[in-house]
Parts: sequence; C-alpha cells; structure tokens
Amino acid sequence: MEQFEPKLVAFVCNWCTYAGADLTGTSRIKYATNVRIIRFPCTGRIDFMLISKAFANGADGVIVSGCHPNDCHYTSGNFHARRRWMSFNAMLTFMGIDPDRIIFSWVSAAEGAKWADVVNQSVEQIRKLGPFTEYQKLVQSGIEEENFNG
Amino acid sequence: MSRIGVFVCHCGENISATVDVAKVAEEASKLPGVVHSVDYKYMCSDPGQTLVKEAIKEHNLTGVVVAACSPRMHEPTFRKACAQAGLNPYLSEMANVREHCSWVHEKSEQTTQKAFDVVRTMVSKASNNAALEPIKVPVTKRALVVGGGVAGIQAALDIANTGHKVILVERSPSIGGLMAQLSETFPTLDCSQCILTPRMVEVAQHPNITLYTHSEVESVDGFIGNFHVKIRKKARSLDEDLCTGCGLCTTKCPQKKIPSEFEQLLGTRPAIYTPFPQAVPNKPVIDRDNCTFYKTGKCKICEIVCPTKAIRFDQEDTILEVEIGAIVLATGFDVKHSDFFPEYGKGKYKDVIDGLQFERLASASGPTQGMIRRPSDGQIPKKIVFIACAGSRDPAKGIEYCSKICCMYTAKHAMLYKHKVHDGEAHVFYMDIRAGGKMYEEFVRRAIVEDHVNYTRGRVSTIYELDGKLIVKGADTLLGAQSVEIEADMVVLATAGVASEGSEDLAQKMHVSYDQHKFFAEAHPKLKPVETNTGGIFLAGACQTTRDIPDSVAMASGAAVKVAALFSSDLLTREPIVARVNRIPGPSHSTCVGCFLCQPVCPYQAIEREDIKDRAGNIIKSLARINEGLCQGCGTCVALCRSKSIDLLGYTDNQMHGEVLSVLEEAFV
Amino acid sequence: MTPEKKIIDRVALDKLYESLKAAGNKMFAPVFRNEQTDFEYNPNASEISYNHIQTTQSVKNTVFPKIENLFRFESSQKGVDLLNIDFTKVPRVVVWNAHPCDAAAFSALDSVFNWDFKDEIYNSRREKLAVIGMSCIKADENCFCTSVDLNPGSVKGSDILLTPLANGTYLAEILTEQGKAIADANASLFTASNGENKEEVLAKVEKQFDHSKVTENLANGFENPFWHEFSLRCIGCGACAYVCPICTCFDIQDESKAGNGRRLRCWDSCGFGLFTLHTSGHNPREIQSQRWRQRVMHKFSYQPDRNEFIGCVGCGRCSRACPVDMNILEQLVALEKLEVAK
Amino acid sequence: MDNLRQKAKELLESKTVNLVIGYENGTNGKARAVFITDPEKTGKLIYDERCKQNLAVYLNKHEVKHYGKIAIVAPLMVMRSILVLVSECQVKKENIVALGIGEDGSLLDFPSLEVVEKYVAKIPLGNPQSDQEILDKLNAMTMEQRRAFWQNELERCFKCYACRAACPMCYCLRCTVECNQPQWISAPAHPLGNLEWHMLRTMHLTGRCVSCGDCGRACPLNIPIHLLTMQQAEEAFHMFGVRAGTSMKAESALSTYKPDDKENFIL
Repeated sequence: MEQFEPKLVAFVCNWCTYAGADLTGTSRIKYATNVRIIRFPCTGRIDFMLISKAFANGADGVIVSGCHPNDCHYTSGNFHARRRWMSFNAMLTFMGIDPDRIIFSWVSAAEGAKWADVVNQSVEQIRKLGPFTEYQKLVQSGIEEENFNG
Repeated sequence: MSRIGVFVCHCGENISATVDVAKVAEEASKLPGVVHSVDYKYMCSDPGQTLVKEAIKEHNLTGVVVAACSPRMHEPTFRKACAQAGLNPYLSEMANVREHCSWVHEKSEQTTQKAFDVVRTMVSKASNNAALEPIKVPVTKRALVVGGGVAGIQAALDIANTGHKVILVERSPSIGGLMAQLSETFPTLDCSQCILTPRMVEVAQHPNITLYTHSEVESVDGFIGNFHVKIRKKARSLDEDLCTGCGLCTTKCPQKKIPSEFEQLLGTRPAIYTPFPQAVPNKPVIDRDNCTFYKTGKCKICEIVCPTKAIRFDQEDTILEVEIGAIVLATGFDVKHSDFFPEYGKGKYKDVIDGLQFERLASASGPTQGMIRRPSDGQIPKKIVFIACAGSRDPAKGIEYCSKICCMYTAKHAMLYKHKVHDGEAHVFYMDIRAGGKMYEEFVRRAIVEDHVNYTRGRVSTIYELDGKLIVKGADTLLGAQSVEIEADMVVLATAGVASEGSEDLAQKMHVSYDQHKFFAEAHPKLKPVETNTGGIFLAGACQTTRDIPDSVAMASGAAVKVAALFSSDLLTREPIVARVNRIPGPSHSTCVGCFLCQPVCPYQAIEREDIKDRAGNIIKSLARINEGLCQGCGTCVALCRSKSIDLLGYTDNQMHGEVLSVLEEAFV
Repeated sequence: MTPEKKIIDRVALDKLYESLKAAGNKMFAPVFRNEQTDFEYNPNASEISYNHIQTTQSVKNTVFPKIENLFRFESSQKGVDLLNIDFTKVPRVVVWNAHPCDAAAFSALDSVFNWDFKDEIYNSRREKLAVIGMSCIKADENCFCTSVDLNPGSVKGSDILLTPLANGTYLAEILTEQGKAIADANASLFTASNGENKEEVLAKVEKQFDHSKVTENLANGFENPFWHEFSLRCIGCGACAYVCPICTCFDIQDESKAGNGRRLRCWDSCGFGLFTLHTSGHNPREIQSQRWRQRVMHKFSYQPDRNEFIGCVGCGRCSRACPVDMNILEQLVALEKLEVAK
Repeated sequence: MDNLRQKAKELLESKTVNLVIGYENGTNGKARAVFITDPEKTGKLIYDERCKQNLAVYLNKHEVKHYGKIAIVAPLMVMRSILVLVSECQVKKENIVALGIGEDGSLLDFPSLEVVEKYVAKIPLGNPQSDQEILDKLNAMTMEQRRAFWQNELERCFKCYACRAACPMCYCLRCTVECNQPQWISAPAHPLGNLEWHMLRTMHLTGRCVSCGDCGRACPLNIPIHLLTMQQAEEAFHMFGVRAGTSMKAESALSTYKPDDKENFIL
C-alpha cells in the first residue's frame, strides 16, 4: 500500500522560525516536502481560528512555531501566544479533538537543524495518526446534507 | 479582479536545479487573477528587475509575486523596483521557493508542486494586498535626559553637540551622580572628580542644555517625537537667579551636624547646603526637614547674611511643561548598604562599611581628607577585609545577578589602602574574579603581585565584634574549604548594585518595561541595547543594569546617536505595518466594544482610549485606538480581539485567512 | 373529499409506521432523548413518544430545514458557473404524530412561501410531505390553541388525524386524498369506526384571549410603552424563532473552497441585533424592544392583515424555550386588555 | 426577602438608583428577572433557589444602561460578573449598587464594589459541584469517547445563540460569527459550523467565565455547553492561577502572561 502523505501547514513567526527555516535552506539540510509555511509577524498574531480553518480545509496537521520565550522580537508576543495555545490545547483535549494534530515548537533563527527535525518529526507523527478524517467528516456531513436532511 | 504578475526566478541553478521553474510559471499563469507569468535566470539582477518593472507597466499590474529567495533577503529589492515602476511597494510579495523549497528538497515532482503551492498562496495574499503609505510622524527636536550622572551628562553633551536642545533633569541638588563620589577610578587610578567636574561645568555652560537639578519627572504623555512631559522643580528655597553661590549662608547656618548624603553619612553638612564643593549648579538648597526655621519658625540667619537677598522661605514646587521628542533615561543605580546583611552585623558595626563609604574615606575631599580612618574611633585600620559579592550572585538575597563592577573596585580599594597605609594588611574574599575589560585583569594582578593584597577564594559566613576587632569567619575553598578567621580593624563590603530608588515608578510613568530587579528593560538584549520597547525612549548607563564608567559613557553616546538619528528629519517615517481599529458609520462607530483587554497585551503601550462624543460633547462611546507612532506591528492585539475589530496592515485577517485557504486548495503531491 | 373515520389499535399503529418507512418515506417522529422530546428522522417505532405534551422543535424542519442548499457554483478561468440543484430528488417525508397545532402551521408556511415568489425548493418538499396528526389529550399552561382558532382536535393540515381513545385504540380521521391513499395501502391495519366521539377525550384548553382584539390593539399600539416594559427581560436570542412552527426568517450564506461551493439559506431571527443592520450603519430596529415588537406585530398584526392568517398556532413552544420567561401567552392576554388611543 | 425589598425601596426612594434589577415570580412557577423603577413595586422582589439567571447580562443592555444608576440583586455569580464587566470597561462601577445575596440567601451590605471584591476574595470559587462531577466524568473518558460525546451534543445545535445572549460576558456588538470578511465561522448550523462556533465561544470565555452556567440553562435543546466554558475556567485556574470575576483590574488570563507559564507540549 502506498504510504500516506499528510498535508501540514506551518504558522511561523517572521523573526525566529521563518529565519530559522531560511537557515535550514542556506545550510542545505533536507526535510520532508509535506509542509507549507505561512509567515506571520509574530506568534502573537496567530488566531486560534486559523488552526481550525486549516483543519476544515484539509490539513492533517498544523505546526505552530516562533521565538523561544524571552527572545520575542516584540518582547512578549510569544508569551501571550503560549497562553493561547495552552488554553486551546486544553479545550481541544476536552472536546476530544486530538491535540497531537498540532505541533507547537520554539525554533530560533539559529536553529536551522532544529527546524528540519521539527518538520520531519511532525510529518512522521501525523503520518502515524493518518488522515484527519474525523474533522473532514464534519465538513463533509455539512455539505452532503444537501436535500437529504428533510 | 486583481491583475497579478508572477516572476519565477531560477537563481542561477539554485532554484531550477530542483524545481521545474518553467512549469511553476506556466501553472501560475492559470491562477485566477494572474495575467502575466514568466521565469528568468536572475530576477534580482538589473535585467530581472527591469522585467518586473516593464511588466507592471505593460500589463497594468495590481500586484506582483516574485518567486525566488527569502523575503528576508530581497523583499526590499523588489518593493523598490515596484515603486520605481509606479506600483505601491506593498502590493508586491515574495514566494520563498529557495530557502524553504529548492534548497531543502531533492529534485522531484513534489518539490515543484510545493513551489507552485507557495506561489499560489502568495498570489492569494497579493490579491488581498492593499496599497500602504509609510507613516509620517512629526518630531519635536528637543531631548529630555533623566539623571545627571556620568551617563546622563555624556548623553546630554553628545545630543547638545549635534545642535539639538536638551533638558537634563536631576533629582538631587547637583549633577555628578555616583561618579562624583568616587575617589579614584580603575584601572588607571586617576581622580574621579578631576575627569568628571569639567564635564559637569560643560553641561552647565552649554547653550543647548537646560539643566534642572532638584527636579523630577512628574508625568509623561504622548509618543515618539511627541512627548508631553511635566517636570516638578522642587523648591530650593532660593532664588537661583540672585544666588551667586558665595556660600556664606552655608557657613553661617547654625545646623552643622546633619549627616551628609554625599559623604555617605560619614561626614556632616548644614541645613542649607551644596552637596559638595564642586557641585553644579553651585547653588545651595535648604533641607526643610532639618532647617531650624522650618522646624521652629525662628532663625532666618541665611536670609540675613545673604548678600543678594536670594533666600525664599515661601518658595513652592513648580511644574514645568515641555514638549519633547526623545527621552534618554540615565538614572543609574544604588548600592546596598551594610544593613542589608544580617550575617555581617546588619549595619550595627560602625566599621563594617560599604564600598561607596570607602570611596569617601579614600577621597582627598572626603571627611577624612583621604586618610583611611575607621568610622568608629578614627584610628587607622591596620588590617582590612574586603568582601566581594556582598549580596550579588546570591539568590537567597534575591539578587541572582553579578553586579559586574565590584571585583574591579574591590581591587582598587585594596590597592588604594595599601598605597595609603603601607604597613596595612588587605584581605579580599571573592567568589570569582571577573575582570573582563581593557587592562582590568592586569589591574587585579597588580594588586595581588605588586601591592601584596591577599586574595582568598571563599565566602565569609559571619562577622562579629570582639574587643574592638571585627572577627571575620570564612572559608578558603581553594584549600578544601578550610576555615579562615581574620581579626580585622575594618571590613568593606562590595555590596550589590541595585536599581535606583524610584525606578519602578519612573518606568511606569514612562511606560517602559523593566525587569524583575526593576532595572529598565532594553528592546532587544543584543541588537537593541539602548532602545526600550517604547519608541523614542532610550537607555544610558546603569539604569539598565549595573555597569562601570566606560560602559556607561559608551552607552550614553550610543543613546545620543539614536536621539540624533531621530532628530535628523522633521518627520519620522515608519513602515506602515501597524494595527488599526476599524471604524464604521455611527451609531456604532466601530465594532470595538471598548473592553480594553488589548491594552495589557501591547508591549509598546500603543493602545489608547478614544472617546467618541456627540455634538453636545457627551461621551457616547469609548473605543480603542492604536497610536501608529508607537505600534510595531506584532499583531498580538489582533489575534486577541474577540470582536475582530483590530486588523494588522500587511497581515490582515483577510490575507492570513486567504493564505490558509489557498495553501490547502490543492491536494499535496 | 369527505372525511372518513376508522379505528386503528396500538399494535397496528406501529405496523403502519413501519409500513410507511418501508415504503421509502423518511419518517419524522418525536422521540424522548436528552431529557426532552423532539422530532427525529427515522427512529424505530419503539422509540417514538406518544405521551408528551409538546416537542421542543416544530415540524417546519421538514419543509424549511435549518440549512437548505439553493444552488452550487464552480469557478473556472472563464468565470463562475452556477449549477442548479435537482429539487425533484427531495425525499418523501411523513410527519408522524404531529399535534394539530403543528399540522395547522403548514398552511401558514404554504402562504409565506408562495405569497408572491413561489419558493421552488419549499414547494418540492411540501408536495412530498404527508402529515399524520395526533390530537392532544393533554395540554399545559403554555398551550393556547383555542385562542387562535384551533383546538386540540383540529384537523387542519393533517392528512390523517389520529385521536387516542379511552380504550387504547385510535380514531383515525382520513382527511385528504393523500391520507386516503395511505389508509388504502394499509387497509388491513384499520377497522371500521363505530361513531366514537373524540371530543370527550380531547385536552381542555381554555380560550384565554380574543385574537381579533389583540390585532385591533396592535394596530394602534406601535408606540405603546408596553413594548419597553414587556421586553426589558428579553436577551435577544433566537430560541423563540427557531422553535416556532411559523417563523420563516432566513439568512443567505455562501460556502466555498477554492472558488467552488454552494449558496445556502439557514435560519435567522428578527430578534438578533444585526438582523436589520444596514450597511450604512443605520439599524431601523436598534433596540430589543423594537425587535420584540416586530415579532409580536408580525404574527398578530401584519400577517392577519396581509396574509389573512394569524402567525401563531398557540403551541407555546416559544414560552417553553425562552431562557428568561418571555411568556407569549401572558403578553397576548395583556395586549388584549391594553388600553390604546384610537 | 423583606430586607431586600426594603433596601431596594430605599434606594429608589432616595433616588440613589433609578432602577432595581431583581427576580420576581414568573409564569408557571418560574422565577424571572424584574425591572423596578417604582419604589412601591419593590414588593415584587423575591429570592429563592429558583433564581438562577445571571442578571448581570442586563447591565450591558442598551435599554437598561439608559437608566444610569442601577441596583442589582447579586448572588455570587452576579457579583463576579459585575467585577468582570467593570474590569472590561463595560459598566461604570459608580453606576452599580450590588444588592448582595449571601450563600444563605441573606442580604449583604455592599457600600461599594471594592467591598464586593473583598467578599469574593474570601469565598472558595469553582464550578458548581454537580457540574464539576460531570466534568470529572468527562475528563476520565478516553479522547475518543469525549469526541463522540461532543459530536453528538454539538450536532444538535441550531445556532439560536441563546448561549451567547444569556452570557453577561458575550457583549460584543458584532460577534465573530457575524464577521464575513473573512468568514471566521461557518454560519450554518451544520456540524462544522457548530463545532467552530462552540470552539470560538469557549476560547473567548477562557479566563472570563464565572461558571454561572446560564449558557447551558438557556439552551433550548439542552446541550450542556456550559461544561465547555466551565472546564476552561478550571483549566485557566489550574494553568494560570487566575479566576475570572475576582477583581476590577483588567487582568484576564489571556491578556496577561507570566514569563514562567508552564506547558508541556511545546518542542
């Protein structure tokens, strides 16, 4: 059977992880092709609804990554983001939505190798979990209801 | 509908070696909104840029997507090219297909697909882009320097010498700060006052500097380039214009036994006094708490003797209001006193003194005219123990950090003592000797080798008095923690440097952040050491962390350059990547409900309250407003806002949402 | 047609249900679940509730579902293509065990969806709908069908109306051709009636107000302080509208991905603050009292005036669903007695 | 109860307040909100175990705000809601007189909201025991079981927004669901739209929910949505050490942070 190739979207901050991923490139470190990066100014800018939008639109996993604590270009955006993710994770867990679908990480501009590791690990993790059918079913059931719900 | 041009770069072979660039360009041409799509060897080269510029004109493009290297590399290049072709630079985007794609994947269909996905996503973003104009903020070209120590003096002089007006505010009656109290300075042992006082005089005489001593900052409003500052000029009880500084009043004042702050309580002063003879300005001030007239209503001797009739007993504090463009904070630091240490007698042993007190004893103009004498009986101590790290690097005392200057001044103290008391013994207890700095290590070596100062690596556990001696009990960790006991005549504690009193209060007035030890926080620990997170407010010297004279002076000059740069044009131009609160027609005016939960998340205090009023002037609604002069565009408020009333230009909700949808539009290969 | 009366016993009733289900009808029947009774599609016969007073939701879902796709669209290089949905494919539905108030509501819905524009999807569903009603032998304080020209045994809107008799059997009134077809197809399940009188088993619902007096007062009561006083408590949710058998407000939404998607309509409520918000920022119904007034006016003034029916069947659902006890009956009684200047 | 009526009467007579919001006997044995402006009508006021609605929801209502100074019958959840609303600048503290109701149902004397803060500080806060027991049960389930539980519950939602309307903290003029540029939440009441809506509501109330349970009580379909926000209230306390509605200062869990907030999932 053909190996499942998961779709991942990465929400990263401009100053640390985006630059770190640039360094992965300049260092020519290879990693899996399954991830698409979206650049935000800061992890503080990332709305939790965007994660749910990514799943609703077919992502099997989401990576969220930014500056290490104390290294935020804007001093505290990542601290606020961390609280947001802590709350979001708690909520997903309580609602029975597997929080392992989302990989949070701190990757600095100097951690090109770590970025490659984060991507590869995340792809493997999501590959093991398989397609995010639970979420996709929700989307489908909405669409397929057409003309048959009554 | 957008008219977007896509330009796919080969980057020599950097991209084309693993990505089928021609295919990416071809696929991109089929995307909705794309009217032109090409690939080229080197997009960033002159011909490459010309390609972009010509396409903008030829195809009447409303957006440009360059698929090439990281935007961190060439975004400015292509924005400039767009601007030259008459397209607003913020309508261009870069798709990173090199660092994030061709360099990190092998040549494969997937790699080409990823490159195309990235291009498609950026096309989506570009189609949601809006033309943005740089933000221009007017600048008041007058600086405020808070604190008149060596850092404040240097910053004031440097700014003044660039031709701009400076107001220097100092809360004590004279400028000079801690440096004025020092005897000699390491590592050269030149006299502190000799090098400082000429600078102090220069400040007083500089045509661009207005000096307010015995004054404090009352409040600060506004933002970069446009601060409105209130300064409280505390009553000196003196008409400064009339006073000539003759000093007759100070000699005739019947109160003579008031412990002198400048002499670290080792000397005395009258109730009307100048802190030290070289004070700038050389005008006395009446200490109302200790003045006989203020206490009993009788005396007025100073008023009687004053030849110019300058004494004003009824003077009140005045509030000055000034418009300021930039602020340099140079409020320095304080040292802990010996009463901070229960194990060292908690301040009850008169001969256990702190480093600053030793400076006064060693100073030729000090209370002992430079003779090292014990405070208790005036005897010359034959044996002194110096304890480095008194409080510093001691989590139990709440001070985890190294005060940085103590190793050096302890070596200096021991040396000065040996120079003055040739038969004296000097012992130093230390944890580590941190003598990083030009000629610093050599200086410490000299103390040990040439001046025979005894250095013992270990900490002192206790000090107690016995028969007129101070018994110092410690351990020598280099001898297997062997206990050491020294009968000393005097003990000098190199007490920790801490944030200057009132720092927290000042930081809150200034809206700058501060660390757990109340030192002011720099904007970035490496790259923005003199900036604060509040635009237009800079740091100089030891208010950021304890530092020595050369570091303080260098930092002050650094801050001065930042101010000068800010003052170099009439308008401050800023990237328009700022947050904005939406406005809609009345009666709602904005979907913002004014919960102001966004205020605490803003690291830059950029979120203000805006009151919407009706024609009668009644407030009908309060809503958040972003001060574009202060906002740095992090977008944390945007993601927090529950009603989605704030958006970030350049990274709008529509753009980010569109990117997420677009990136997932096709099945990944 | 002339109504026929027959008798069906409890066992046969379940058989009739299974028979209709087996014939390919989607059955919409009340079930007790989640501590409430509500309609569901295709429950088992054994799950169906026969002893409830009122279900939480009405049966309007069968013809006016909470989400209705109107058409699809696809983007191509040339532009956007609209694709019609084949409404003829809507399923046959049997509303099973609907109380007379619910059954009567269909005629109001028919009128709303056909008064100028003929709503194709509504009519497609309505044509394939059969209603098996059930007279009420129980009622509660919230029921007021008798005040709006109905009663616990009203035949209006039902194809067959069942009435549970004291002996455990059911009187079946076969009212329409469609009802007759159902009865004929399952003739073996019915026995002949013997002049049973359903009136004696029906629930007693007192007439509480004169609706024509309410309508009259409303015509002159637009600016009455009543609205402010009686709506201060209202928190502006849509619960009353969503459970109402006659409320038909809807919102139009597009859902799409990569330029392909559908246009749909979903329920909306005049109680929501943004319901009437104009792009200009002006909101003609800016405050809740105006929105509450609209709701009552619509049902008891505008609809009787323009559509010649009362927009209310007295089912009492809104009063039961309201989180803050905005009791419609209490208000109608008060409105009947309202002193208005003429 | 007489104390309450007397106090309300005094406040209206002395014109200290223009309106008293309290509970009265409603229809069919229910208790409900009542709005009294006439001192002679304060006899309508009641307080008993049926008085569960969080009356603070009315403080932000346009027509109610119009009255200016308002007294409000305030059991604990109302007190906490008032503190949240003051901290979020939605009501002016000088406009509110809290007619506090103690845990034994007695009238508490609160000369100012500062005193309310002090009173709340002394009370152990948390979710109502019966709800916490259900939460504990849900938390003991497997992830899959919880998913099935919520899917079943949330699928039924028809988006009447009674939960939003009943919540004193849901006071936005334009809710995110009503935002269509971009369309953050699928508006229709299909399973995805419902999940998105309830995730949004839950996140927006994280650190702001006072566990009154009114959203769940308001739901006409008996969906236990209050459990979502209550769980988050507990989580926020557990993770950040803060409970909503204890202070009039703006220190909501998600608009503040500590540099040493502890998480265990960030790589």
